[in-house]
Amino acid sequence: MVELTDNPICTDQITAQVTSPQCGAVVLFLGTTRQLTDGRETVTLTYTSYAPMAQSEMEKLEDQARSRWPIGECVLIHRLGEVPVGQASVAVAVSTPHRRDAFEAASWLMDRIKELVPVWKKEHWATGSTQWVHPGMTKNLEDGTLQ
Amino acid sequence: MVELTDNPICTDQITAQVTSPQCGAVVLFLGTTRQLTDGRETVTLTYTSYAPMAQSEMEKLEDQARSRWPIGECVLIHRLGEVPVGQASVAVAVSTPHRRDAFEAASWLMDRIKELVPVWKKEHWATGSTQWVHPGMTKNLEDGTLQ
Amino acid sequence: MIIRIKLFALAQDLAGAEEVTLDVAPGATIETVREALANQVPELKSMLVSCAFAINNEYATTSSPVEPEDEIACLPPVSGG
Amino acid sequence: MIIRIKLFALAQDLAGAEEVTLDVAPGATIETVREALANQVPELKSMLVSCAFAINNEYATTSSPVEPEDEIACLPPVSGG
Repeated sequence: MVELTDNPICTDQITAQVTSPQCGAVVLFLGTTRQLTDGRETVTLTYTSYAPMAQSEMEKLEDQARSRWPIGECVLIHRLGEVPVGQASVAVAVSTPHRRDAFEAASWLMDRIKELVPVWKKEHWATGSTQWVHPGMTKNLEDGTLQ
Repeated sequence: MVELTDNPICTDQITAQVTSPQCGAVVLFLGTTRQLTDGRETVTLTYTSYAPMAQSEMEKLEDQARSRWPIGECVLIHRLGEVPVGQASVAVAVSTPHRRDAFEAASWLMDRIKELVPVWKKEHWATGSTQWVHPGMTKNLEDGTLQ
Repeated sequence: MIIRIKLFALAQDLAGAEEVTLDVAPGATIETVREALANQVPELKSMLVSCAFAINNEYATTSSPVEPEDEIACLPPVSGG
Repeated sequence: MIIRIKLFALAQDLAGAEEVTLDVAPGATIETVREALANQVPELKSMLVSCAFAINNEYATTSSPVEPEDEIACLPPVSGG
Protein backbone atom coordinates (compact mmCIF):
# COMPACT_ATOMS: atom_id res chain seq x y z
CA MET A 1 0.00 0.00 0.00
CA VAL A 2 1.43 3.31 -1.15
CA GLU A 3 0.17 6.75 -0.21
CA LEU A 4 1.02 10.43 -0.59
CA THR A 5 -0.85 12.47 1.97
CA ASP A 6 -1.18 15.98 3.35
CA ASN A 7 -2.25 14.60 6.74
CA PRO A 8 -0.22 13.60 9.80
CA ILE A 9 1.01 10.01 9.76
CA CYS A 10 -0.85 7.76 12.22
CA THR A 11 1.39 4.94 13.39
CA ASP A 12 -1.28 2.86 15.15
CA GLN A 13 -3.17 2.61 11.88
CA ILE A 14 -0.02 1.62 9.99
CA THR A 15 1.06 -1.10 12.42
CA ALA A 16 -2.53 -2.44 12.43
CA GLN A 17 -2.47 -2.50 8.61
CA VAL A 18 0.76 -4.47 8.40
CA THR A 19 0.23 -6.91 11.27
CA SER A 20 -0.73 -10.29 9.90
CA PRO A 21 -1.32 -13.73 11.46
CA GLN A 22 1.20 -15.17 8.97
CA CYS A 23 3.93 -12.79 10.12
CA GLY A 24 5.83 -12.74 13.42
CA ALA A 25 7.72 -9.49 12.76
CA VAL A 26 6.76 -5.89 12.04
CA VAL A 27 9.32 -3.16 11.40
CA LEU A 28 8.16 0.44 11.15
CA PHE A 29 10.51 3.24 10.15
CA LEU A 30 9.56 6.90 10.61
CA GLY A 31 11.56 9.78 9.22
CA THR A 32 10.91 12.78 11.45
CA THR A 33 11.80 16.45 11.14
CA ARG A 34 14.96 17.20 13.10
CA GLN A 35 15.44 20.52 14.85
CA LEU A 36 19.18 20.79 14.12
CA THR A 37 21.11 20.07 10.92
CA ASP A 38 24.84 20.82 11.03
CA GLY A 39 24.20 23.20 13.90
CA ARG A 40 21.47 25.18 12.11
CA GLU A 41 17.97 25.28 13.54
CA THR A 42 14.99 24.15 11.49
CA VAL A 43 11.53 25.55 12.25
CA THR A 44 9.63 23.39 9.80
CA LEU A 45 10.01 21.54 6.51
CA THR A 46 7.78 21.64 3.48
CA TYR A 47 7.67 18.76 1.03
CA THR A 48 6.60 18.89 -2.59
CA SER A 49 6.43 16.05 -5.09
CA TYR A 50 5.92 15.05 -8.69
CA ALA A 51 2.92 13.15 -7.40
CA PRO A 52 2.04 10.66 -10.17
CA MET A 53 5.66 9.60 -10.57
CA ALA A 54 6.27 9.50 -6.79
CA GLN A 55 3.25 7.22 -6.46
CA SER A 56 4.39 4.91 -9.25
CA GLU A 57 8.02 4.80 -8.02
CA MET A 58 6.81 3.83 -4.54
CA GLU A 59 4.60 1.12 -6.06
CA LYS A 60 7.58 -0.25 -7.97
CA LEU A 61 9.64 -0.28 -4.78
CA GLU A 62 6.93 -2.22 -2.97
CA ASP A 63 6.85 -4.74 -5.85
CA GLN A 64 10.63 -5.09 -5.84
CA ALA A 65 10.74 -5.55 -2.07
CA ARG A 66 8.04 -8.22 -2.29
CA SER A 67 10.09 -10.10 -4.87
CA ARG A 68 13.19 -10.00 -2.60
CA TRP A 69 11.69 -10.72 0.82
CA PRO A 70 8.69 -12.80 2.03
CA ILE A 71 6.63 -9.73 2.86
CA GLY A 72 3.11 -10.15 4.23
CA GLU A 73 1.99 -6.52 4.28
CA CYS A 74 3.78 -3.34 3.22
CA VAL A 75 2.85 0.31 3.76
CA LEU A 76 4.79 3.23 2.27
CA ILE A 77 3.54 6.73 3.09
CA HIS A 78 5.09 10.09 2.28
CA ARG A 79 3.59 13.20 3.76
CA LEU A 80 3.55 16.38 1.66
CA GLY A 81 3.20 20.04 2.60
CA GLU A 82 4.38 21.28 5.96
CA VAL A 83 5.92 18.79 8.44
CA PRO A 84 6.87 20.57 11.69
CA VAL A 85 9.79 19.55 13.91
CA GLY A 86 9.17 16.18 15.62
CA GLN A 87 6.54 15.01 13.14
CA ALA A 88 6.95 12.23 10.59
CA SER A 89 7.41 12.96 6.89
CA VAL A 90 7.75 9.34 5.80
CA ALA A 91 6.69 5.93 7.08
CA VAL A 92 7.82 2.51 5.88
CA ALA A 93 6.28 -0.55 7.49
CA VAL A 94 6.58 -4.21 6.58
CA SER A 95 5.61 -7.51 8.14
CA THR A 96 7.44 -10.78 7.47
CA PRO A 97 7.38 -14.25 9.05
CA HIS A 98 10.81 -13.67 10.67
CA ARG A 99 12.46 -10.51 11.90
CA ARG A 100 15.69 -10.40 9.89
CA ASP A 101 13.71 -9.98 6.66
CA ALA A 102 11.57 -7.21 8.12
CA PHE A 103 14.63 -5.17 9.16
CA GLU A 104 16.35 -5.71 5.83
CA ALA A 105 13.29 -4.91 3.73
CA ALA A 106 12.38 -1.75 5.66
CA SER A 107 15.95 -0.47 5.54
CA TRP A 108 16.26 -1.23 1.82
CA LEU A 109 12.91 0.44 1.06
CA MET A 110 13.90 3.56 2.95
CA ASP A 111 17.26 3.78 1.13
CA ARG A 112 15.54 3.42 -2.24
CA ILE A 113 12.81 5.95 -1.38
CA LYS A 114 15.46 8.54 -0.63
CA GLU A 115 17.26 7.77 -3.90
CA LEU A 116 14.41 7.40 -6.33
CA VAL A 117 11.09 8.93 -5.29
CA PRO A 118 10.63 12.46 -6.71
CA VAL A 119 9.90 14.34 -3.50
CA TRP A 120 11.73 17.50 -2.43
CA LYS A 121 12.24 19.05 0.95
CA LYS A 122 12.53 22.76 1.69
CA GLU A 123 14.24 23.81 4.90
CA HIS A 124 12.67 26.71 6.79
CA TRP A 125 15.53 27.90 8.98
CA ALA A 126 15.02 29.66 12.29
CA THR A 127 16.81 32.64 10.70
CA GLY A 128 13.80 33.13 8.42
CA SER A 129 15.49 31.98 5.23
CA THR A 130 14.43 28.94 3.24
CA GLN A 131 16.43 26.47 1.16
CA TRP A 132 15.60 23.61 -1.17
CA VAL A 133 17.54 20.48 -0.30
CA HIS A 134 19.16 18.94 -3.38
CA PRO A 135 21.80 16.44 -2.22
CA GLY A 136 25.01 16.51 -4.23
CA MET A 137 24.30 19.82 -5.91
CA THR A 138 27.39 21.95 -5.71
CA LYS A 139 25.61 25.24 -5.34
CA ASN A 140 22.38 25.55 -3.41
CA LEU A 141 20.67 28.89 -3.48
CA GLU A 142 19.13 30.12 -0.29
CA ASP A 143 16.28 32.64 -0.30
CA GLY A 144 17.07 35.78 1.61
CA THR A 145 20.79 35.03 1.81
CA LEU A 146 21.66 34.42 -1.82
CA GLN A 147 25.22 33.19 -1.98
CA MET B 1 12.48 3.06 29.17
CA VAL B 2 11.90 -0.58 29.99
CA GLU B 3 8.57 -2.20 30.82
CA LEU B 4 7.01 -5.59 31.49
CA THR B 5 3.26 -5.39 31.12
CA ASP B 6 0.12 -7.52 31.07
CA ASN B 7 -1.60 -5.04 28.74
CA PRO B 8 -1.73 -4.82 24.95
CA ILE B 9 1.15 -2.85 23.42
CA CYS B 10 0.08 0.56 22.09
CA THR B 11 2.29 1.59 19.19
CA ASP B 12 1.11 5.22 18.91
CA GLN B 13 2.20 5.79 22.47
CA ILE B 14 5.59 4.17 21.85
CA THR B 15 6.37 6.14 18.70
CA ALA B 16 5.29 9.35 20.48
CA GLN B 17 7.61 8.46 23.39
CA VAL B 18 10.66 7.93 21.20
CA THR B 19 10.18 10.76 18.71
CA SER B 20 12.55 13.57 19.54
CA PRO B 21 13.41 16.90 17.88
CA GLN B 22 17.08 15.86 17.97
CA CYS B 23 16.40 12.68 16.01
CA GLY B 24 15.43 12.26 12.37
CA ALA B 25 14.83 8.51 12.53
CA VAL B 26 12.55 6.20 14.50
CA VAL B 27 12.61 2.42 14.14
CA LEU B 28 9.94 0.34 15.86
CA PHE B 29 10.06 -3.44 15.92
CA LEU B 30 7.05 -5.50 16.98
CA GLY B 31 7.18 -9.24 17.54
CA THR B 32 3.69 -10.61 16.93
CA THR B 33 2.09 -13.99 17.51
CA ARG B 34 2.14 -16.05 14.32
CA GLN B 35 -0.66 -18.44 13.47
CA LEU B 36 1.58 -21.11 11.90
CA THR B 37 4.95 -22.49 13.05
CA ASP B 38 6.39 -25.31 10.95
CA GLY B 39 2.90 -26.06 9.68
CA ARG B 40 1.31 -26.29 13.16
CA GLU B 41 -1.45 -23.89 14.14
CA THR B 42 -1.13 -21.69 17.21
CA VAL B 43 -4.25 -20.44 18.98
CA THR B 44 -2.50 -18.22 21.48
CA LEU B 45 0.78 -17.83 23.36
CA THR B 46 1.33 -17.25 27.03
CA TYR B 47 4.48 -15.58 28.31
CA THR B 48 5.95 -15.87 31.77
CA SER B 49 9.08 -14.20 33.12
CA TYR B 50 11.54 -13.97 35.95
CA ALA B 51 10.37 -10.39 36.27
CA PRO B 52 13.04 -8.62 38.35
CA MET B 53 15.85 -10.13 36.26
CA ALA B 54 14.00 -9.54 32.97
CA GLN B 55 13.58 -5.90 33.94
CA SER B 56 17.25 -5.51 34.89
CA GLU B 57 18.50 -7.35 31.79
CA MET B 58 16.41 -5.07 29.56
CA GLU B 59 17.79 -2.03 31.40
CA LYS B 60 21.34 -3.26 30.80
CA LEU B 61 20.57 -3.76 27.11
CA GLU B 62 19.25 -0.20 26.86
CA ASP B 63 22.44 1.07 28.52
CA GLN B 64 24.65 -0.98 26.21
CA ALA B 65 22.77 0.18 23.12
CA ARG B 66 23.11 3.81 24.26
CA SER B 67 26.87 3.34 24.60
CA ARG B 68 27.10 1.93 21.05
CA TRP B 69 24.73 4.19 19.11
CA PRO B 70 23.69 7.86 19.47
CA ILE B 71 20.24 7.01 20.75
CA GLY B 72 17.85 9.79 21.68
CA GLU B 73 15.00 7.76 23.16
CA CYS B 74 14.62 4.02 23.66
CA VAL B 75 11.59 1.95 24.65
CA LEU B 76 11.70 -1.79 25.36
CA ILE B 77 8.42 -3.48 26.29
CA HIS B 78 7.67 -7.15 26.81
CA ARG B 79 4.11 -8.25 27.28
CA LEU B 80 3.38 -11.12 29.68
CA GLY B 81 0.41 -13.44 30.03
CA GLU B 82 -1.73 -14.32 27.03
CA VAL B 83 -0.85 -12.81 23.63
CA PRO B 84 -3.35 -13.97 20.97
CA VAL B 85 -2.49 -14.46 17.29
CA GLY B 86 -1.78 -11.14 15.54
CA GLN B 87 -0.98 -9.22 18.73
CA ALA B 88 2.45 -7.97 19.79
CA SER B 89 4.42 -9.66 22.55
CA VAL B 90 7.45 -7.39 22.34
CA ALA B 91 8.20 -3.85 21.16
CA VAL B 92 11.62 -2.25 20.62
CA ALA B 93 11.72 1.39 19.56
CA VAL B 94 14.66 3.76 19.22
CA SER B 95 15.24 7.20 17.81
CA THR B 96 18.59 8.39 16.48
CA PRO B 97 19.73 11.42 14.47
CA HIS B 98 20.24 9.28 11.33
CA ARG B 99 18.45 6.15 10.15
CA ARG B 100 21.28 3.63 9.83
CA ASP B 101 21.90 3.76 13.58
CA ALA B 102 18.20 3.32 14.38
CA PHE B 103 17.95 0.16 12.25
CA GLU B 104 21.17 -1.27 13.69
CA ALA B 105 20.30 -0.49 17.30
CA ALA B 106 16.75 -1.87 17.09
CA SER B 107 17.92 -5.05 15.38
CA TRP B 108 20.74 -5.54 17.90
CA LEU B 109 18.39 -4.93 20.86
CA MET B 110 15.89 -7.45 19.55
CA ASP B 111 18.62 -10.10 19.02
CA ARG B 112 19.91 -9.57 22.56
CA ILE B 113 16.42 -9.61 24.11
CA LYS B 114 15.80 -13.02 22.57
CA GLU B 115 19.15 -14.29 23.86
CA LEU B 116 19.30 -12.84 27.33
CA VAL B 117 16.00 -11.72 28.84
CA PRO B 118 14.43 -14.42 31.05
CA VAL B 119 11.02 -14.67 29.44
CA TRP B 120 9.43 -17.91 28.30
CA LYS B 121 6.75 -18.62 25.76
CA LYS B 122 4.22 -21.42 25.90
CA GLU B 123 2.57 -22.51 22.66
CA HIS B 124 -1.13 -23.31 22.82
CA TRP B 125 -1.63 -25.45 19.72
CA ALA B 126 -4.93 -25.70 17.89
CA THR B 127 -4.87 -29.42 18.76
CA GLY B 128 -5.42 -28.48 22.40
CA SER B 129 -1.95 -29.39 23.62
CA THR B 130 0.53 -26.90 25.06
CA GLN B 131 4.32 -26.73 24.91
CA TRP B 132 7.00 -24.63 26.51
CA VAL B 133 9.42 -23.23 23.95
CA HIS B 134 13.03 -23.78 25.01
CA PRO B 135 15.28 -23.25 21.96
CA GLY B 136 18.12 -25.72 21.65
CA MET B 137 16.71 -28.16 24.16
CA THR B 138 16.93 -31.64 22.73
CA LYS B 139 13.77 -32.95 24.30
CA ASN B 140 10.73 -30.72 24.75
CA LEU B 141 7.82 -32.21 26.59
CA GLU B 142 4.38 -31.48 25.30
CA ASP B 143 1.34 -31.62 27.58
CA GLY B 144 -1.29 -34.03 26.38
CA THR B 145 1.03 -35.75 23.92
CA LEU B 146 3.96 -36.68 26.10
CA GLN B 147 6.72 -38.01 23.88
CA MET C 1 8.23 19.98 -32.50
CA ILE C 2 6.86 21.56 -29.33
CA ILE C 3 7.45 19.80 -26.02
CA ARG C 4 6.66 20.82 -22.46
CA ILE C 5 8.96 20.25 -19.50
CA LYS C 6 7.67 20.18 -15.92
CA LEU C 7 9.94 21.82 -13.34
CA PHE C 8 10.18 21.15 -9.61
CA ALA C 9 11.69 22.56 -6.41
CA LEU C 10 14.70 24.87 -7.00
CA ALA C 11 14.40 24.50 -10.79
CA GLN C 12 10.82 25.75 -10.61
CA ASP C 13 11.86 28.68 -8.42
CA LEU C 14 14.80 29.66 -10.63
CA ALA C 15 12.72 29.49 -13.82
CA GLY C 16 9.75 31.16 -12.15
CA ALA C 17 7.46 28.64 -13.85
CA GLU C 18 6.02 25.17 -13.25
CA GLU C 19 6.42 24.30 -16.90
CA VAL C 20 8.56 25.44 -19.83
CA THR C 21 7.71 24.97 -23.52
CA LEU C 22 10.59 24.18 -25.90
CA ASP C 23 10.84 23.85 -29.66
CA VAL C 24 13.17 20.97 -30.53
CA ALA C 25 13.87 19.06 -33.76
CA PRO C 26 12.08 15.75 -34.34
CA GLY C 27 14.21 12.88 -33.03
CA ALA C 28 15.26 14.92 -30.01
CA THR C 29 16.55 13.05 -26.97
CA ILE C 30 16.74 13.97 -23.29
CA GLU C 31 20.25 15.30 -24.00
CA THR C 32 18.80 17.65 -26.64
CA VAL C 33 16.12 18.71 -24.17
CA ARG C 34 18.70 19.46 -21.48
CA GLU C 35 20.68 21.69 -23.86
CA ALA C 36 17.59 23.46 -25.19
CA LEU C 37 16.35 24.07 -21.65
CA ALA C 38 19.72 25.55 -20.61
CA ASN C 39 19.66 27.87 -23.62
CA GLN C 40 16.09 29.01 -23.10
CA VAL C 41 16.31 29.43 -19.31
CA PRO C 42 19.92 30.41 -18.51
CA GLU C 43 19.11 30.48 -14.76
CA LEU C 44 18.86 26.67 -14.90
CA LYS C 45 22.17 26.13 -16.71
CA SER C 46 24.35 25.39 -13.68
CA MET C 47 21.91 23.01 -12.01
CA LEU C 48 20.82 21.00 -15.06
CA VAL C 49 23.92 18.81 -14.92
CA SER C 50 22.65 17.56 -11.54
CA CYS C 51 19.07 16.96 -12.71
CA ALA C 52 17.51 13.69 -13.79
CA PHE C 53 14.72 13.58 -16.37
CA ALA C 54 11.57 11.52 -16.56
CA ILE C 55 9.37 10.67 -19.53
CA ASN C 56 5.79 9.66 -18.69
CA ASN C 57 6.63 9.04 -15.01
CA GLU C 58 9.67 6.85 -15.73
CA TYR C 59 13.30 7.81 -15.27
CA ALA C 60 14.88 8.45 -18.70
CA THR C 61 18.48 8.23 -19.90
CA THR C 62 20.23 10.96 -21.86
CA SER C 63 19.62 9.03 -25.10
CA SER C 64 15.89 8.44 -24.52
CA PRO C 65 13.87 9.93 -27.42
CA VAL C 66 11.07 12.40 -26.66
CA GLU C 67 7.77 12.89 -28.47
CA PRO C 68 5.43 15.91 -28.40
CA GLU C 69 2.75 14.07 -26.43
CA ASP C 70 5.22 12.91 -23.75
CA GLU C 71 5.04 14.23 -20.21
CA ILE C 72 8.63 15.28 -19.61
CA ALA C 73 9.89 16.28 -16.16
CA CYS C 74 13.14 17.82 -14.99
CA LEU C 75 13.96 16.37 -11.55
CA PRO C 76 16.53 18.08 -9.33
CA PRO C 77 18.24 15.71 -6.85
CA VAL C 78 15.45 14.31 -4.70
CA SER C 79 15.31 14.83 -0.93
CA GLY C 80 12.26 12.98 0.33
CA GLY C 81 12.23 10.87 3.44
CA MET D 1 23.80 -24.64 54.19
CA ILE D 2 20.24 -24.26 52.93
CA ILE D 3 19.67 -22.51 49.60
CA ARG D 4 16.53 -21.96 47.56
CA ILE D 5 16.34 -22.26 43.78
CA LYS D 6 13.59 -20.60 41.76
CA LEU D 7 12.28 -22.63 38.83
CA PHE D 8 10.60 -21.42 35.64
CA ALA D 9 8.66 -22.66 32.62
CA LEU D 10 9.19 -26.37 31.85
CA ALA D 11 11.51 -26.79 34.87
CA GLN D 12 8.73 -25.51 37.13
CA ASP D 13 6.20 -27.85 35.53
CA LEU D 14 8.48 -30.90 35.75
CA ALA D 15 9.36 -30.23 39.40
CA GLY D 16 5.78 -29.30 40.24
CA ALA D 17 7.10 -26.38 42.30
CA GLU D 18 8.10 -22.75 41.87
CA GLU D 19 10.99 -23.16 44.24
CA VAL D 20 13.17 -25.99 45.53
CA THR D 21 15.19 -26.00 48.76
CA LEU D 22 18.59 -27.71 48.72
CA ASP D 23 21.13 -28.49 51.40
CA VAL D 24 24.64 -27.94 50.03
CA ALA D 25 28.07 -27.67 51.65
CA PRO D 26 29.49 -24.20 52.37
CA GLY D 27 31.59 -23.05 49.41
CA ALA D 28 29.11 -24.52 46.94
CA THR D 29 29.15 -23.18 43.39
CA ILE D 30 26.53 -23.17 40.66
CA GLU D 31 28.00 -26.49 39.47
CA THR D 32 27.34 -27.98 42.92
CA VAL D 33 23.83 -26.57 42.82
CA ARG D 34 23.17 -28.08 39.42
CA GLU D 35 24.23 -31.53 40.65
CA ALA D 36 22.30 -31.30 43.91
CA LEU D 37 19.19 -30.18 42.04
CA ALA D 38 19.44 -33.11 39.61
CA ASN D 39 19.78 -35.54 42.55
CA GLN D 40 16.89 -34.08 44.49
CA VAL D 41 14.53 -33.65 41.52
CA PRO D 42 15.36 -36.43 39.02
CA GLU D 43 12.68 -35.10 36.61
CA LEU D 44 14.97 -32.10 35.97
CA LYS D 45 18.09 -34.13 35.29
CA SER D 46 17.94 -34.22 31.48
CA MET D 47 17.11 -30.54 31.06
CA LEU D 48 19.55 -29.06 33.57
CA VAL D 49 22.44 -29.27 31.12
CA SER D 50 20.55 -26.75 28.96
CA CYS D 51 19.71 -24.38 31.81
CA ALA D 52 21.52 -21.20 32.79
CA PHE D 53 21.64 -20.03 36.39
CA ALA D 54 21.34 -16.58 37.89
CA ILE D 55 22.42 -15.27 41.27
CA ASN D 56 20.66 -12.14 42.49
CA ASN D 57 19.31 -11.32 39.01
CA GLU D 58 22.68 -11.71 37.25
CA TYR D 59 23.76 -14.55 35.00
CA ALA D 60 26.21 -16.77 36.87
CA THR D 61 28.95 -19.10 35.65
CA THR D 62 29.39 -22.71 36.78
CA SER D 63 32.15 -21.61 39.18
CA SER D 64 30.18 -18.74 40.78
CA PRO D 65 29.91 -19.30 44.57
CA VAL D 66 26.49 -19.27 46.21
CA GLU D 67 25.51 -18.03 49.68
CA PRO D 68 22.40 -18.87 51.72
CA GLU D 69 20.96 -15.39 51.34
CA ASP D 70 21.37 -15.38 47.53
CA GLU D 71 18.36 -15.46 45.22
CA ILE D 72 19.27 -18.33 42.89
CA ALA D 73 17.30 -19.07 39.72
CA CYS D 74 17.39 -21.94 37.27
CA LEU D 75 16.67 -20.55 33.78
CA PRO D 76 15.67 -22.90 30.96
CA PRO D 77 16.57 -21.60 27.46
CA VAL D 78 14.67 -18.32 27.10
CA SER D 79 12.05 -17.75 24.39
CA GLY D 80 10.84 -14.20 24.77
CA GLY D 81 10.24 -11.85 21.87
